[in-house]
Amino acid sequence: MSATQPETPDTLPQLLLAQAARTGSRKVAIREKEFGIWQSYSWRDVQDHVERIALGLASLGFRRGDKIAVIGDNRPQLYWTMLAAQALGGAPVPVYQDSIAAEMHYVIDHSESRMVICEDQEQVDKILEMKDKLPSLEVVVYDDPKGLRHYAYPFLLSLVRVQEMGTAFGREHAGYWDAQVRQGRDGDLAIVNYTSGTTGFPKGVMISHDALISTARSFLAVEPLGERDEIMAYLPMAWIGDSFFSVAVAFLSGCTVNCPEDASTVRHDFREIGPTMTFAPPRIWENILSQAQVRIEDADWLQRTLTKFFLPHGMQKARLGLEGKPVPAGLSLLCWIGRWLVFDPLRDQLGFRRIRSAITGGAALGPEMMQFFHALGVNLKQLYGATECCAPATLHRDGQVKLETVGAPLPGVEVKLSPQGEVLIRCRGLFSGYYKNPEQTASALRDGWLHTGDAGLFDPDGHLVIIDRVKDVAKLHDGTVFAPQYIENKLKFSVYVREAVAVGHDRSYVAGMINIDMEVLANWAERQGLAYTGYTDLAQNPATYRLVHDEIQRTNETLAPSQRVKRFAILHKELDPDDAEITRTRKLRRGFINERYAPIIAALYEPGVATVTVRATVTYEDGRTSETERQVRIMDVGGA
Amino acid sequence: MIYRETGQFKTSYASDQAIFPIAQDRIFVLLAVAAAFVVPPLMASQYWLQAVLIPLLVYALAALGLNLLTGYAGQVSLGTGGFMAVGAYSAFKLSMAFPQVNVILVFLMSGVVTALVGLVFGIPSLRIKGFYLAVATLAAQFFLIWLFNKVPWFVNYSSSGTITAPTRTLFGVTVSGPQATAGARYLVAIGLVTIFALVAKNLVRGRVGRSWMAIRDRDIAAEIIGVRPMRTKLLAFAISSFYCGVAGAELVFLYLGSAETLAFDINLSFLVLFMVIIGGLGSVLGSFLGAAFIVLVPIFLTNVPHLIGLPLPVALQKQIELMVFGALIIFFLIVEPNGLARLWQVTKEKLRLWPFPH
Amino acid sequence: MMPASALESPLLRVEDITVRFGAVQALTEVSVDVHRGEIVAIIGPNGAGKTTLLNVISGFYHPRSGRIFFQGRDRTQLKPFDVAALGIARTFQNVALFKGMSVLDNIMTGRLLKMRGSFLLDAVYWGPARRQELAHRAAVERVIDFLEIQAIRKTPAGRLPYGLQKRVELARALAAEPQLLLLDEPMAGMNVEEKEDMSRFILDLHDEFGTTIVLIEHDMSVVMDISDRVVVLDYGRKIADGPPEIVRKDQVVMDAYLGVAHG
Amino acid sequence: MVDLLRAVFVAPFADMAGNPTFLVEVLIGGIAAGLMYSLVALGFVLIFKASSVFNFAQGVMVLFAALTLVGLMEKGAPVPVALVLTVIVMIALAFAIERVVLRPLVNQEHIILFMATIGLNFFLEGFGEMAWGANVKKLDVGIPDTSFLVRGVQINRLELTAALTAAALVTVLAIFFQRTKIGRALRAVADDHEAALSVGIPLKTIWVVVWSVAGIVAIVAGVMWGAKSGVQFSLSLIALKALPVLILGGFTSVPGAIVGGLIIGVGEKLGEVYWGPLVGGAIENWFAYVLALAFLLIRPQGLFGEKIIERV
Repeated sequence: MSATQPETPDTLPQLLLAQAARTGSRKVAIREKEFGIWQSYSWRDVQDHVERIALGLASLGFRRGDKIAVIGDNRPQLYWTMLAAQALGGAPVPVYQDSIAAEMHYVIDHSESRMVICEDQEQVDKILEMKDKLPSLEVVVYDDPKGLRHYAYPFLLSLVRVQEMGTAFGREHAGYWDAQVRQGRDGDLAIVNYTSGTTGFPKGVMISHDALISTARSFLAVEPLGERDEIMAYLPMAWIGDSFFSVAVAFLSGCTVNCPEDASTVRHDFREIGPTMTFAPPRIWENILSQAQVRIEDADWLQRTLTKFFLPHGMQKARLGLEGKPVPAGLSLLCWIGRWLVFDPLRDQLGFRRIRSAITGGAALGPEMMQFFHALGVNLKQLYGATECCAPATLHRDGQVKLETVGAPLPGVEVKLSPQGEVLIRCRGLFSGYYKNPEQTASALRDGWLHTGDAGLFDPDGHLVIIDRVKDVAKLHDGTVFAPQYIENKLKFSVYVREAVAVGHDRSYVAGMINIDMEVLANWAERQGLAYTGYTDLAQNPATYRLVHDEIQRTNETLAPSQRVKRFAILHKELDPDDAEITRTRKLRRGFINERYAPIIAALYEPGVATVTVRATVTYEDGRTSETERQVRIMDVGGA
Repeated sequence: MIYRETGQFKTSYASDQAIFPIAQDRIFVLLAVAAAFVVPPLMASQYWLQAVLIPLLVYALAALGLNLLTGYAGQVSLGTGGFMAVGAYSAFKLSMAFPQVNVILVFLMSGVVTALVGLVFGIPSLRIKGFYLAVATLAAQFFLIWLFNKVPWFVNYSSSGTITAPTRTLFGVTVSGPQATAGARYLVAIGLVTIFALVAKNLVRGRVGRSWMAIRDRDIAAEIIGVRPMRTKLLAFAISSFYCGVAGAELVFLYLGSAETLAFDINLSFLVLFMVIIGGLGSVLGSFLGAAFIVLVPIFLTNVPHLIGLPLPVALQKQIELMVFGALIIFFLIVEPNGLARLWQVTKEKLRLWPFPH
Repeated sequence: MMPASALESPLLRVEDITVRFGAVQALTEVSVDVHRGEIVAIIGPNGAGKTTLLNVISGFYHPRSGRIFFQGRDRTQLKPFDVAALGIARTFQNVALFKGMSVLDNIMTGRLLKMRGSFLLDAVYWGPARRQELAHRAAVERVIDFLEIQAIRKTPAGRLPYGLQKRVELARALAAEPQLLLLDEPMAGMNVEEKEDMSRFILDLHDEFGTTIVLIEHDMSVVMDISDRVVVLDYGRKIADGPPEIVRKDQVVMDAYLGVAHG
Repeated sequence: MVDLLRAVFVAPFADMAGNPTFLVEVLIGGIAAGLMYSLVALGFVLIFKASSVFNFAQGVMVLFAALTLVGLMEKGAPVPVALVLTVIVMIALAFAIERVVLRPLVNQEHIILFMATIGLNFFLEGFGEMAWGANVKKLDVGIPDTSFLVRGVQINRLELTAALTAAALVTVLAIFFQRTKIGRALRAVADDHEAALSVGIPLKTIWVVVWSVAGIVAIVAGVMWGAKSGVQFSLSLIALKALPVLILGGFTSVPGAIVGGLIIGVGEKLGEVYWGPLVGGAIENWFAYVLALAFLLIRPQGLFGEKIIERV
């Protein structure tokens, strides 16, 4: 196979061979920052590594249909192992490496993974702890050998060792590699992504090669990428967004994938590479914005005044542009100067100088956020989709970016609304069902249409508008409909608010529960000379309440009267995925929250009540827990 | 503001350790050097070339030499004037003895002679440090000046006791002696100083520079790590003296035309030491900035009174010039003890981070 | 782990070393053997002569009497930089970093002994000089990665907090790929967490590179955890030498520490 | 070759033995010059001990003091009044220097402070000449520049008084250093600024005191030196003469400055008279340095400095 050109590449490994055959070692396929510089691997190198790993896994008994769990940060070695498993007709099962032990165990056990590849000692230790409770697990492979020198376990071996076994196996079974790759068909299972659904245990979404490649092809039709393009691989590998962009889109377009040195240096490495296209969930855009605002706050007089003067004008111009309204000459001249003094340097500092298209997806992004990045000249576009359709279903086209919408469907994707207003999707990129879960598959996939569970509508230009989760679309007791997520995103634009929960279903008005952004608040408190002992103490401080009150008041002005937040409370603890109050991609688990914070919600709807006592369980590092009582203040919002 | 560093990633250690890793710096420096080679010879007036630019380059070369010794190797020396004298006189003798030898070769050979002399006067640095060494190098300064005054052989028994630059050509163009045009002399000076700056930069960022800086920062720890103090210090003295020797030769051949020992007295040593301190210890750029400052300030001081219309008697003007010069030095040491190079470094850092503070 | 070759000739043999500064008798007839692959801790109250012994081994002080053998050859009167050339590297009690240089340059200075080449080639930074510089940079990057100091690679050494300065100094010593590593109170002034990191690094480097380590340490729990053998000094004399568990219960050592009146 | 050796090592001693009275005269000249050097060196030592500042402007302070004195006398002030006024001027100068130069540069490296004093050197030179004119002035302090014979040896009255005043001043300072409260505080500051501050010694006042005393020493040196060779610019070059004394005697020891000064003074004179002709004379510029350097190579810490023990 590697000698002859495959007819039309059906599977990702075949696509890899096609790229390697076409460009050989001229083009860089993937880079990784290590030992101070960016180590580069050409397509030929990648194919060579994948071949040796695949043959190594085969020598360890990896057969067609087997699964291999993948745990760790984005590293070339882990991507190659995924490709190797796919080449042998198996499927990788990427796992969130920062998920709690119980969740990790469920995913590996449920997917009956026979092997697992861990990035380093930290992940190996987790697996060893649960090894006896994983009957189907036979082999554990690790990449970074640091600290593992004395681990004498028969089933544990290094990736380098696997590659050595692969070379030996290859010599004995000439042609095995080519035969295995050629056997791949487009319908074969390519990857099993476990979604951290908002209800119950995660579901294993089975995705075929054809689904991934066809969706990638349809995406590239709208967003052309070539060999000179650079993208960053820093999203969790267990998220469909990563496999779609860093593998499918990269292999099809031949663009170069860059892996950061370490989770802590992502922002620095992002700026060093200066990618031309990037995809990220709202949480990352919110982080970038709040970091930038904190640094602007710290700047000396000149820089701060200039930035604070030009930014609002820039955002104003962006908003008019996004809403298709004409931009007055004075404003555009002002912004032209702003571009030289503030916007271009700011764009360069944040690493977006070479960006052609920046895409946000996975959850809704606040309109002010879009305005901020467009003001800087970053072509930020909204994407809507789901793991079950290989990520993108609808996407803003260049020049047709609108604040409230998620864009038009991609070519080859049909989107329609059910009578109840639920968004249904049909395309070649649909998943092949939930692994070992026919009931859920049946409920999600009815007569060829994917039921997304999101409520939406179409606007005059044919753009899809997502209102909220179907079951979360709430009505006040007087029937007026309000979308909690829409209000929450607006609240989250304030740099002081990290998370917000809008409640009001069957109530007389909308009320809010706020999580403050500890880092930004601490910085603010320091400048105000406020003393505080910890998160809860700062959260319940009257000055913090007045600050958040003003922020909510400002947001209320942009909301219709019925949607305005009338009373709010600042939560005494952060909503945390470990407490199952929020998913890994920070989507709220409303049912769980309403139940756990019922006392606060109740107090929100008793006018005149100023504080409420709440029982909170605190778990210490060594697992001991203790019950403590906390006072949470409630405050009315003026003029709401 | 000007810097756009997104997308400038390094895929090899060579590019990471280049002299100018950031593209904007490379472009800026290349343009500056090209302009320095092209613009002055064509456009600058005779006065500007002869009285400002050529001395600036000659002093910059000496400052570069002293910076290697004092800035990087940490050995204070007040003997620069003496070493420049050795360079000038040996260049004179060599060019007289071998008239047909290329003038650049004469400069380099006079540099080698000075390096040997520097080596000898560097020996005390093995046993004594700091001010004691500075005062010891004063011995070199006074001894050398006395030697050139007293022994007529050095001036080829000329009655006036001065040495004059003979007429020499380079690639057919007269570059020294009375007929040499200021433009030609400028080009030779700029050519030499650019090459020497590059050599200095290469030395400093490599093995040699690190052992110098190790001796400068903690000589005991350096010795225990494997740096041989004698070899390192003497190498510093030799290379520094080589630079000062060539600068001395250039002073006579390219700038003054003729000179006697008075031109190389203790004041020259102080002048070059000022340039290194004001420019910035331990920085190649600092040597150039320091030389520019010390050459331009007096010229500025002399011209300002005329510009603002109150002519001053010459004596009073000289005194005021001295006072302002002394006051400026104190002012500078207070504002930025690490010199102009640090001021530029701080501004560059601000530009690279604009509009963020950190 | 005990070195397999306890009987084989010791890597370092210190024989009856006496050191005197004027009237002060810093060390009197101290003899210590260190075998290849061993971690030996030197403990003792302040002023017992621990740092002096280390200074003698590294050639910084020359003993009044007694001899030192390294790999069987007598090297008592060697100069410090010759001792370093033999493959002995060390860190200092109160951090001796080169403040004017960046962390990377500091560690590269550790490799000076391994760098050859003519100074002329250095001047033009071409050919072998350039290749050598880049090869050594790659080796230094391994040490930086090993000690996890990638983030501070380009910061001037003078600006680092105390704990990091200690780690950079260890990196500089490691960069010389020594056979014998002398650590002078590597954990002095560190908090618990930093101590744990440093102990892990010392054990890791001992596993990874098999370097023989002699360290001076006050923290008994650390000494007990990581050393194969303990040498106790008191008033310049060696009063105990053996595995940690035995030395710990030795009455003479307890007296020295608890301050029994001396004759 | 042999006669060269004889000329260098044998002949000069033969001359000395041949004419003892001339030798004594040369010796006295040497001692007088030596005392002058030690006086200037003392100015350096005082300031270096108290503020670890190598004050290169000490030379020009001598010139400035002499100029001020002569200037005042030309304006008709009698000698004692002029003297007192000059002392006041020097103390004022000390205040100014401490306030403008030293305070902002506190705990900078020595090289930076050294450069600041060179800046001060330029400034005072310009200011001095501007204030009092640049031409050579005759300084007559009422001591005739004649000499008298004592058993055949010619002694110059002016040099004698200079020597005696210098000796007196030096002893006064030595006592001042050892016995008085300020002296002890001064020695503490010299050892360690922070330690001295921590025990409450007012660093700034100490520095002003020190610079004022150095100013007074400069006046004495200026008077003595000016009376002999006139008040003109070369006066500030004697600072360069004092440097070898500092190498020899060590920067921080008062006795070192005195003994060092004498050795250099005598050594220089003998060298000039007996060895000078061999190499064409005028060797006094560098001979003192070479003498001090040779001495230093044998004993790097100078005459009285204690052996420097390097601690790691």
